[in-house]
Amino acid sequence: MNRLAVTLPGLNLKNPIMPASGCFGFGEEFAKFYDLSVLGGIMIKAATGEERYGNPTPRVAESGMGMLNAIGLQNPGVEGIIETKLPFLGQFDTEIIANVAGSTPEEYEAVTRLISQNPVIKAIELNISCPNVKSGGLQFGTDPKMAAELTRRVKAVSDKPVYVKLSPNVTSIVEMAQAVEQAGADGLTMINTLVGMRIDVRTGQPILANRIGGLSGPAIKPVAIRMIHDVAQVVEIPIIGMGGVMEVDDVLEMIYAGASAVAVGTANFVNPFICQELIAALPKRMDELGIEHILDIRGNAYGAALHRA
Amino acid sequence: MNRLAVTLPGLNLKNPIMPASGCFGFGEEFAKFYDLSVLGGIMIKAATGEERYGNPTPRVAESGMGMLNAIGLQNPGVEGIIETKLPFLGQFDTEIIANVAGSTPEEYEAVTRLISQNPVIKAIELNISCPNVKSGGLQFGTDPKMAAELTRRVKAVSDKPVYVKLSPNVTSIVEMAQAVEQAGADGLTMINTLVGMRIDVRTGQPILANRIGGLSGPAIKPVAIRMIHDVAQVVEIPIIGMGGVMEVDDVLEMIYAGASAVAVGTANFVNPFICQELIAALPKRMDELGIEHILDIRGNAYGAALHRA
Amino acid sequence: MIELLTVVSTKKVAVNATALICRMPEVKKIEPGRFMHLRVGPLLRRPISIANVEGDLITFLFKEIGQGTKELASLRPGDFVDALGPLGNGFPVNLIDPTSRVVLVGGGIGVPPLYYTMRKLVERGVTCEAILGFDTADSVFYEEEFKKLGPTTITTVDGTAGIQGFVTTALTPERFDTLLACGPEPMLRSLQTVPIQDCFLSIENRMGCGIGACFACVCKTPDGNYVKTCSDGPVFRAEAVIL
Amino acid sequence: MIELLTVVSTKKVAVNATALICRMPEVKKIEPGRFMHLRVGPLLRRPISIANVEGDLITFLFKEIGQGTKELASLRPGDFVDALGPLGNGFPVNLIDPTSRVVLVGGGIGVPPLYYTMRKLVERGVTCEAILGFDTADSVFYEEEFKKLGPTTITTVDGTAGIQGFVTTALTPERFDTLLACGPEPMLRSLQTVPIQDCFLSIENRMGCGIGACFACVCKTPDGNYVKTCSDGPVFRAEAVIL
Ligand SMILES: Cc1cc2nc3c(=O)[nH]c(=O)nc-3n(C[C@H](O)[C@H](O)[C@H](O)COP(=O)(O)OP(=O)(O)OC[C@H]3O[C@@H](n4cnc5c(N)ncnc54)[C@H](O)[C@@H]3O)c2cc1C
Ligand SMILES: Cc1cc2nc3c(=O)[nH]c(=O)nc-3n(C[C@H](O)[C@H](O)[C@H](O)COP(=O)(O)OP(=O)(O)OC[C@H]3O[C@@H](n4cnc5c(N)ncnc54)[C@H](O)[C@@H]3O)c2cc1C
Ligand SMILES: Cc1cc2nc3c(=O)[nH]c(=O)nc-3n(C[C@H](O)[C@H](O)[C@H](O)COP(=O)(O)O)c2cc1C
Ligand SMILES: Cc1cc2nc3c(=O)[nH]c(=O)nc-3n(C[C@H](O)[C@H](O)[C@H](O)COP(=O)(O)O)c2cc1C
Ligand code: FES
Ligand code: FES
Repeated sequence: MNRLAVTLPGLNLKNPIMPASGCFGFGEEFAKFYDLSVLGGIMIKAATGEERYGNPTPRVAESGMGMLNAIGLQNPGVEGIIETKLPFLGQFDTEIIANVAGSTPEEYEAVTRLISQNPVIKAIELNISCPNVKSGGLQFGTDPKMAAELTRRVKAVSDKPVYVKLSPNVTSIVEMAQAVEQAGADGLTMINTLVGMRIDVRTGQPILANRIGGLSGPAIKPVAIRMIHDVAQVVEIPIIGMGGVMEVDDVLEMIYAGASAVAVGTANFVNPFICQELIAALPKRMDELGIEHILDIRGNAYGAALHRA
Repeated sequence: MNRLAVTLPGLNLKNPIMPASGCFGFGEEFAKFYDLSVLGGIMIKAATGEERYGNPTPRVAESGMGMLNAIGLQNPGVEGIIETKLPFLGQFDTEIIANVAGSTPEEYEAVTRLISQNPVIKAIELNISCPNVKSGGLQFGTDPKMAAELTRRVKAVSDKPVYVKLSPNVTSIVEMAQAVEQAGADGLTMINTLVGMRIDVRTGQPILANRIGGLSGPAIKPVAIRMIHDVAQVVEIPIIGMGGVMEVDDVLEMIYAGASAVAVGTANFVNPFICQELIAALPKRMDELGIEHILDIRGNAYGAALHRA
Repeated sequence: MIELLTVVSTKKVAVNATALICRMPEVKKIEPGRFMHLRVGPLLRRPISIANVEGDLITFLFKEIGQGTKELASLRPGDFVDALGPLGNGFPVNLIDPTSRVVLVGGGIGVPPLYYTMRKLVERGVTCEAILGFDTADSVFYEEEFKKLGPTTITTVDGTAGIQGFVTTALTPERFDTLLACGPEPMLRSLQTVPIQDCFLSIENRMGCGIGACFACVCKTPDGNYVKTCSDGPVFRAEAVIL
Repeated sequence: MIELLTVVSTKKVAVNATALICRMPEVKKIEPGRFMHLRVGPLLRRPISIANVEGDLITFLFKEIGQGTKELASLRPGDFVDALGPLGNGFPVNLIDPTSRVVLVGGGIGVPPLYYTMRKLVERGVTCEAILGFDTADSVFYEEEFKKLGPTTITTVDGTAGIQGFVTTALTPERFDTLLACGPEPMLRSLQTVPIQDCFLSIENRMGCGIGACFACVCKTPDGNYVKTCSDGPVFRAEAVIL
């Protein structure tokens, strides 16, 4: 038995670690650092219907253990991705998850239809939580009715299981999670970034050209843990957790909170080897803590083990 | 002209710096470090109707530049505060703001009625955003209707201007702000803490006995700046900004974003002298940046200066 | 109250335990059992007991737990440490009758403050014994230092050094009239029931501010009230706190 | 690609400018104009140009701006620096015809990569001149070092050292056929219009990853496309980027 293996809808993960969308491009840069086949999976950069340049620069700012970004979904468009990026990713023995974004439900549908048919893609991650684009993105992610409706529509056209990526910028994350679960989501990924802003005191103006951006990194980890913990208890579908993971203990924290797998975002920018290092470090840390299989601890923070027993 | 002086409803602040509620007790400990009369004001620890012990320990945890707390409104009760704490605070030449909490609207009313009559108190801060108590607190702070109703009731019984303290744990902070403004709030204070959790990987259980806690400190500053920036543009009442202020540039960032004064929370625990140091550092930094009066820059991040001109 | 200490040396004294010696800006009289609140990389300060003071040199002994203590352990001579303190109320060394028979009981990272306390008691002419409990032989530290001050018994949970068992296994309360202790909560709780005239316990609660302002470190008292570990303690009479 | 560099020395070379010399774990051939992505206290790395390489010693020259560069400046000999790199594509030193007349134009914190570049050009036998622009006399650094390599003109905005004005005030493009520059965006933008055969600019955009993965550092190109400063640059032909 592989003590790190995790099976989720559409995904046979050899371990629970995968880079988070937008933080790993389409893998090309990181393939220079290590063999991507070690990864449980890869969540690729968001795909939209057409090619997008994204927001003007500056696109990143920083603040106490957090990164603010306003990339704005720059990507070569779904067709560009299928043609120029997926063949490369197809070489690796790992599960590729396509992140789908759009400005309208029709765009989400069109992108999903196209990309979910590609054999390289094993699951769809429905990005209804990007705070960095004018239309689409966050508005679908903060209204449970709109989120559910979009989930239903995307599910209807998808060849592959659909994971919905939740935004933390809501009053009730539980309500959002339940809405998309009822609408047919196969899984959840959470959390996307918190909306934030930094101002340059030399100019008095926001540092980001887009003014606001998404806050990621260790700063948001406690928010992520809390949300995963609250949602895991009330949904039946699995959660891929993310938000501030930098160390092996952060991975365990997310799984204790109720996640079944863990994505790593910002940390890839700090240390390009991070995913590989986390995968290597997990078994040793599990030994120290007396953990047999990684999922033995899933949800134990709220007593999930009791239910299993 | 005092270039740091700020006049707000009920408050003649000699400078825009004051310790945030719950992070300065009732001033006694800090009075051993410096003369509290240097402060613009002091937001004292929450008062409830009866004495409260608060939550079991551990009550604090930590995470990337953030502090999680679940003190749970420990306080001697409104009468205890009036008898044993306000006389001490009355000695200092600074503006005392009472933070009012409760489990029911009636408790909020009763506390406000009593404490707002005390001459030492210059304004009320209505705490509808404490994430660390079972009832009251956060539920009033996440529903605009409940928040407005509570504001109206408290306003009706208050002898002093009422500032409403907003929670960041909402989908639309602007909607909350507008609701309480329409209900008669004299000002806003924002932000309270973000709900968060940490798990101890050695036990698999939450570190805080209360499980969840409120995240404060530099980690949340970008969230605070964004919310102040968004709210300041749509309300007429002043904002006292807070959330992660550690340095003099953080103070300026909040004022550029639209705050009229700034409260300092967690930083007092790291450096008990911080408020005094910030007050001393402001004029020099203003000189460097060519700022005449501190309020000259208020809201300039969204072009408030243009409106003033 | 906030000073920059200058690191003089760091030295591993056991697996995971480090002795950090710093120079204070000036010679200072510090009562044993108090602590310094040290700022390293993390946001909040870390409370560390004062394990010894000689002239302007101050010693800390600590176990590497998380980021804070790891960073403390990696300091190098000449580095600065931002220290708030000394804080809290220590052991009542000066109130202890020189003729009394004192036993100091330490468990793991509770051992450090007892060294300075024993030294000060011995300086006053009080005869003391120490019982120091550790997990295993690898984690034992300062055994020689304590032995220079008086009879010292080591206990280890796995029996790899000294007596196998807990400190309570080695404790013969009838031979003493004063017990001073610091260590993990379960140890302190069991010491509360030891029949002895005077028992003082130093509690190590999670702290925020360290100065009495945040109410992170409260501890309930038998009279239905509470105390703050940082500013009312960390040393309390055994019967004054509910653990 | 990630190494721990050992600090050999830090030295203030001007108001707010520091020279940091580190030892690399091994001797490495590094092309001029590339950068290292250094991790100090803050979350993200900081891109700093390679100002010189001699054997296993690498020099960085930087201005203290915020937390990252302040922490770099406070490093002490023996400290370690976590460095990712060398990254990016530098100046095409090896493609420059030895008979060409090269001018290196640097502004403020854009000066550092030009020193190593000029050294390498001079080693190849290319005659070079440098024009270095600063705010004021206090902020001038490395004037002597550059002068050893070739004729060097200093400009300052306030005229307290060298020629008063911007680097462009001192530039006589007709005397050169290749211009290599690094500095603030307005300076680079004005150099784009200088009539000269070959003009290469090193752009200093805000970066996230430094390796081409995050799209933080993109720069538009005249063909309606874009380049990534970190992995396609930081050095580009002047006509290849829209600034
Ligand atoms: C009065 C007092 C004196 C102490 N003296 C010593 C000493 O002399 N030697 C020694 O090795 N340790 C001592 N401790 C414990 C020491 O403070 C913790 O081990 C240390 O704070 C852990 O920090 P960290 O960053 O390494 O661990 P982390 O687990 O990363 O710390 C996270 C947070 O938890 C707190 N924390 C974690 N463990 C403890 C603990 N056991 N007690 C209190 N807070 C904790 C930290 O202060 C921090 O706020 C003392 C504690 C107190 C309250
Ligand atoms: C390829 C490249 C080479 C560079 N070489 C040098 C050099 O040799 N010497 C030198 O002094 N500076 C150089 N810089 C600029 C240097 O990276 C910044 O001054 C530094 O990152 C500021 O960090 P900080 O923490 O001190 O400031 P902060 O303002 O606190 O930094 C906050 C964030 O903004 C970014 N940032 C701030 N200013 C700049 C800037 N001017 N350029 C890019 N990012 C910035 C930081 O990297 C960080 O992510 C270079 C930049 C690039 C892109
Ligand atoms: C630069 C950057 C780009 C991102 N782009 C996307 C994206 O395209 N689609 C998406 O769903 N999430 C995107 N995210 C969010 C991350 O996938 C992740 O949810 C978030 O950063 C929290 O994880 P972290 O703290 O580990 O970074 C992006 C994050 C960053 C920092
Ligand atoms: C230990 C602690 C106790 C707090 N208690 C209160 C409180 O009683 N009432 C209240 O309105 N806010 C309370 N807060 C919130 C702060 O006033 C402030 O809004 C928040 O901490 C953000 O500011 P900071 O990042 O500067 O700490 C508390 C915060 C902390 C850390
Ligand atoms: S640690 Fe803040 S009151 Fe004791
Ligand atoms: S800095 Fe990330 S792509 Fe250039």
